[in-house]
Amino acid sequence: MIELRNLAVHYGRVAAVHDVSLTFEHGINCIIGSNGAGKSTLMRAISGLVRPSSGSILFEGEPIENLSAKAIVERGIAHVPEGRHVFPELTVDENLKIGAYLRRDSAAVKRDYDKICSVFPRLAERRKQFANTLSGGEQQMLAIGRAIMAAPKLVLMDEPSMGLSPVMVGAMAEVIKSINAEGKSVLLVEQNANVALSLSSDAAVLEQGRISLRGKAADMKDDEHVRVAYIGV
Amino acid sequence: MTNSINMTRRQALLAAAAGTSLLAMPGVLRAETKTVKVGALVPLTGDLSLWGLPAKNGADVWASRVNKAGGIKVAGEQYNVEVVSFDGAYIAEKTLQGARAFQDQDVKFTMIIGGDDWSALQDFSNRNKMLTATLYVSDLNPDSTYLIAPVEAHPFYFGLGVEYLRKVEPNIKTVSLCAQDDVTGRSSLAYWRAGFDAHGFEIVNDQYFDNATTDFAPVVSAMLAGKPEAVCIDTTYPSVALLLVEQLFTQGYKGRILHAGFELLPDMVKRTSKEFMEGSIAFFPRFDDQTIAQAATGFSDPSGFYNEYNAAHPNEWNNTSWEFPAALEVWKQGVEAAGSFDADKVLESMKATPPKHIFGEAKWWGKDLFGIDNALLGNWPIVVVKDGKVEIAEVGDQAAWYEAHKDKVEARFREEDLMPDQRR
Amino acid sequence: MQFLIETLINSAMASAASALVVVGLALIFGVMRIENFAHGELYMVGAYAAWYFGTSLGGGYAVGFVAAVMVTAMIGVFMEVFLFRRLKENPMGPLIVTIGVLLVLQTAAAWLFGVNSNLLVDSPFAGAASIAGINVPWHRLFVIGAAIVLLGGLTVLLRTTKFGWALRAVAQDKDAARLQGISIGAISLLAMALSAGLAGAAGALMAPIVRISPYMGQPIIITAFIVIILGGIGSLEGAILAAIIYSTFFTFISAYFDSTVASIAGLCLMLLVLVVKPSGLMGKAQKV
Amino acid sequence: MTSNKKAGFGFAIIAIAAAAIVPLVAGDYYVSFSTEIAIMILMLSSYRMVVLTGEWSFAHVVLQGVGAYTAAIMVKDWGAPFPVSLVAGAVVAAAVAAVLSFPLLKMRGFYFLMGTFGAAEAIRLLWRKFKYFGGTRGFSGISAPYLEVGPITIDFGHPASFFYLALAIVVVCLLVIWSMEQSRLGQIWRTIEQQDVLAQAVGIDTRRYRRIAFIISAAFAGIAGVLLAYAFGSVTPNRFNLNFALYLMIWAIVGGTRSFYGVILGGIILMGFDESLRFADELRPGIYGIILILVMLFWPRGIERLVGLDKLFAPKAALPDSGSLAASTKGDAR
Amino acid sequence: MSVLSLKGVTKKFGGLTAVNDVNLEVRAGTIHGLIGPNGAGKTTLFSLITGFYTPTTGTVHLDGEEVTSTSTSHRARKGLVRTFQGTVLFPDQTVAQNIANGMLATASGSWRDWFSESQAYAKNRDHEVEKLLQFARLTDLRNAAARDLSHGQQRVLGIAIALAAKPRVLLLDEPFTGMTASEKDRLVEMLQAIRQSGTTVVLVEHDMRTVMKLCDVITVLNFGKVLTEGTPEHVRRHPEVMSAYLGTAA
Repeated sequence: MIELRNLAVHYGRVAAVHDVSLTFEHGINCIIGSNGAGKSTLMRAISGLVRPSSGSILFEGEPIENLSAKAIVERGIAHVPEGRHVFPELTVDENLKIGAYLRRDSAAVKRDYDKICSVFPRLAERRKQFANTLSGGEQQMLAIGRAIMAAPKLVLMDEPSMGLSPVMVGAMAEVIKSINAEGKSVLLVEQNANVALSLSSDAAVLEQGRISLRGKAADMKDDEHVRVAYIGV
Repeated sequence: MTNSINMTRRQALLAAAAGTSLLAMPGVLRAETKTVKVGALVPLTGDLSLWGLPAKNGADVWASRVNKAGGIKVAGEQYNVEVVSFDGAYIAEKTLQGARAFQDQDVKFTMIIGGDDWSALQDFSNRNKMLTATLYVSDLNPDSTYLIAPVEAHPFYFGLGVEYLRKVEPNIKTVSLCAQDDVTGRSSLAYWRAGFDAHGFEIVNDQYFDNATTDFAPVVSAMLAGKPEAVCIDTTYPSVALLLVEQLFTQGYKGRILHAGFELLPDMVKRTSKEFMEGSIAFFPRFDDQTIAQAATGFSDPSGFYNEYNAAHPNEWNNTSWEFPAALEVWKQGVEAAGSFDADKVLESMKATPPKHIFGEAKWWGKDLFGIDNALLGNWPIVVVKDGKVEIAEVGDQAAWYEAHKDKVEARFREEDLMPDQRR
Repeated sequence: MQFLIETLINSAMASAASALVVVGLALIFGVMRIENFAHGELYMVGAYAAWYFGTSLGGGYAVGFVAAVMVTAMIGVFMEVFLFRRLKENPMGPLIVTIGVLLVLQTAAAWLFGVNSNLLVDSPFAGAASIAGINVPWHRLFVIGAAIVLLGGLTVLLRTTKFGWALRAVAQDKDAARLQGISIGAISLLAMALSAGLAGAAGALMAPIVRISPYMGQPIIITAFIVIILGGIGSLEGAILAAIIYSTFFTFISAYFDSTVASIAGLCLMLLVLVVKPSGLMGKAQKV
Repeated sequence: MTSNKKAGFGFAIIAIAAAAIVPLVAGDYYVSFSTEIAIMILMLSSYRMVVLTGEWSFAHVVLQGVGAYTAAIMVKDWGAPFPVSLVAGAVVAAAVAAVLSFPLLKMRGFYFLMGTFGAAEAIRLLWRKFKYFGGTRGFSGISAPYLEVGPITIDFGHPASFFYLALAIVVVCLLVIWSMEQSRLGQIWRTIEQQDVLAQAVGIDTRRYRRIAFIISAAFAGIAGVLLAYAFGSVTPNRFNLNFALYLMIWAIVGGTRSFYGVILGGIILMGFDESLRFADELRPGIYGIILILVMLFWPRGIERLVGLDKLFAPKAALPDSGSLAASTKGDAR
Repeated sequence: MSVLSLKGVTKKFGGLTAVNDVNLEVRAGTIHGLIGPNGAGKTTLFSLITGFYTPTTGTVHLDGEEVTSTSTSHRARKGLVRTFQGTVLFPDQTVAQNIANGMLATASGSWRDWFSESQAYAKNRDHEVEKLLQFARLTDLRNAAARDLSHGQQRVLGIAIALAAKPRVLLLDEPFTGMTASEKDRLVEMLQAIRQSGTTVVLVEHDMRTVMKLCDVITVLNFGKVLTEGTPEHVRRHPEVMSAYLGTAA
């Protein structure tokens, strides 16, 4: 589904990601790693917000590393950025509808909109409120809902559990599963390893911009090495 | 002759190319033979180019007419007149630099709009004997030795206007006034007030508005709040006067309007009505008026001048268009009589025999109010709107009016700190 | 009493006109973070275009109005495509360039139409409404109405259309907007056209009641920046609110005192608001 | 002293010498223009002090006006000699700046810019309003100083004499400004401009040092104002309006504020351009506007980069780009 | 003896409570770790300590003196100096100048320094800069522009700048982020040396391994509250810490 080949990204002269090669198939997959490991940069490179300094990104077999962010959205990749980045002074309704910015099939958009409202009843209740009046968890739901509105084939999720209470994290996990159940793939980037690994089929560990470990999520979850390498306890 | 450009262009290009200026030696620049230069030191850019450009253009047209007729004759020699110009932008240092540029070019007679311009020039003018003409008589002061006000003694004709108003409207009592908040506005409003004092009017509203004002409805509302029977809109810019008149009309005012010029009278009539404008009073005759030649006896062929100006600069005529030429007429008389271009000699000769003013005989005056007799005060016409056009109603004697009411003028001038001893 | 009502109506019209100008300025600041000093000149061009196409070529006021919007929108597009887009390197660049554009437009207007301007645009609504002894020119009421319609239209545009959402989204969070597939360049272009067009519309609306001159934009832009600061930069609602507050304040003080006092008081009002709330009435708080 | 610094001093001396021969080879017109340039250079260099703390101000020109008005009042009401006016102009301008700094320095970025405009314009309108300041007409007839020491008499009313006087004062001021920039104070300003959160974190009271910059620069602007008043004999309120503040900003940006000489170069080149465009008469502002646009399109970081000497006067390291206005307003609007 | 103490500190942003009734005592001469999952309020707490924010309620004391609403720069001059996440440096200046900038405010001087640098100040400064360059192992890079350093070097330079201000309490905001293993080891040594010299260190950090190795005391935050506090051993064994940090399995 998505393949990274020798990908490197630099900010100025500082490399944030070095020579990363990865392949993920359909389904839920994850990249875990501590803060500053380069996870977000990797996501930004995939969705076209930053241009890789070298290497290539293939989505469904086609190179997308030189496409604009708009073209990448058109190909079917939606990105839920770290820290949600909902539009604070757009209403919930507008935030959701702008997710479908490039779509022209209004009937299908309407269907997706109703669907999201049923999945996230809290959002439906607050449809007319500005997004900045929502709680952190609600904003996260909104950001995910907005991404779904683009009718993507692949959803990139950057730290969806950040700042959420355990209950909300659980709810989030359910949402991710349901997204996958509709045939969309999800690439999770998480610091919260337990959640990510329990949801995913494949996983990779990113450390200092490099892949340090790669394998089945189920194996990694119980791997003492992951625990020590990543969490330090 | 539109040679205003050449000198400065040459200077500028050379200066830009060389970086230093070897060319400031006047000899290089001095015109070949028998050309005398006069200068228009006026704002050519910015808001006030509104006055400066027509003035400069007027001087150009005058020069070309005079040169066609053989130029001017000084001490037995014929001279062509060349007009040079400099954009003083109404800024002190630029204006002063313009004066220096004129000096480098050996300009014999400088014309300015006056007001803010002059203050920067006075010291320079005295040091270098720069004979200068202003349109603002209020620029005169005891030390302005080389400054003359040879044409318009603004605001001295306003007294005549009020006198005329009293004559034709013996029963009205109240009047409202407004003017823009600058030297022109303040000095002329002071004179208007003196006039209304002298002829028994009560001023019910009296205000200054900022130069940047674009909407005059509040100004007019305030003026009409006192239910005036006459309204005076002073020496406001032509387009401002138009907007004021329009507002007066829409806000239901009925009565006479007094203004210095009514430059845009046709448009005023279009925006209001002939009836509304009927009887309004101003002080600048039309140059296409058949009677102009009788009134403007000190100006050769005013209609011909007007036509030539309009051919060269269509739609750019305003009152400054003939005022610089009128100043040049006075200067021409002066240099021809003196037989010299030397400032001292010209002044001396002019003082000894006052030249003819555009509206006829005149005398040097100004000592009382400005401490120096450098204003050429003569008759001035009062014009009245009749059937959508101005016509000269009568010609009055500005000096006589002043003499009769000088205490009131002084009181009102003092109120605005305009007396010579009050200058900062 | 009558004077008070007249002044209120005058305030309403001044508010309407300045709101139209200021909204465009706030819009472009929000989307592109550019302080467009040439915005007042776009207003001026609007007035000239209304005269040229409406009066000089005889198209009538409606034609002049449409032409004013189109001409200014085209200048806006030109500024975005040929100037702002090429000036990413120095953040002060766009500001200097807008001053350059300001000078060019002023000079062009003076050169093409002369400085001794006596250009008259006739309002299609001549005369005045007379109610209870108060005369209110129809055109002034038209300006108020047109401003309400235009600002209402703008609000509808911004609230209910995809373009409006996208525009606000770009103003609020550029990266997140890109992630929705919004092209920042296209939105900037349209925003610039819209902003300039609004200024042009304001110019055309005011053309019959102000004096048209190459320099008529200067007092406007100063007022506009004061209003923007009062409202909090980037906030459209703040801009409209501040336009109403400031214009009413200014009109009343000029009516009851004089306009120089009004200018001073207006500036002091701005300073006062900045001291009490350094980010303007509706701007977001910021850390110094 | 590094070789760069030596070269810098060399250039400075050559420049001063070149300026000093202007009256010997040129007419009064050019001498007077040179005086204007010298005064403007002082304005620009002092303006750059504020810019060094990361802010752009519209008040600088009006603070110059404060100096000019002070000089006018000193001369007219007190008959003060030139040196007294000079000091008074600097002190009063600094005092006004100190008062203004309390409300103004709470603001940053575009708010600061407009705050300075508001305060400055209010002061200017007060000059117009009050008769004590000469109203709309201002002051005129401020006579140039006259020096009489024994047999030597110098009349500074001659453009050349006054030019030398102004040049000397400006050169001394520039030396002071330059050494301030090199000093610990200058280094503090630079840290504020580059990274003001880090500056605060290591104990620099950024508001205090921005205030110091604002006040000191105002003192120099006051001196420039006094020179202006004497040089042209008159002071009018319109001379200190927004247009001049804008031009000051334009010259600084087009020249480049990274280096000491950048703003000076910008001022000289653009003023020279403006003057040499006189042949274009009323088209002059438009051509000037086109030049501004072209300069920004092709040398967006200022003329100093074009000349390529930008490290010469820059103390120890190059400064980042001027541009904190737009950068800081980004934060503001959020 | 607490050199830094927070009493009942709460910070609300609108409706959101980012930090909720936190009490914290930092003993002099220790390295005190502040950990917690993302979004736990660490950065907000850090900003409250350094004066970038003022608490909604509660007080902050430095050496017994209340500094709750004083400015960052005031606290820095009192000896509380922070570093930043990411690379907040003077990017265009050289490494040596960056360090010298750190002492601009705190080194003694007089108004004469406004016009020229005194010899004494310059000499003392150069000496101090030299010492810090050596300490941070940046001597060879002294003339490089800060922007050209590697990420790890930039982090170390940030600490050197803070040290130049002669702190008594040094607050480090995620100093190990993005460092290689060897860089981390070197920084651990540096911090230990700093503690040796008597400077108290407070650090917010994600890297649990390093925190466990380095800190004397660790405070764990979750949802804006103190979850627990104690030695690394205590924290490591605390069950709630594990679940908070690793997240609950879905």
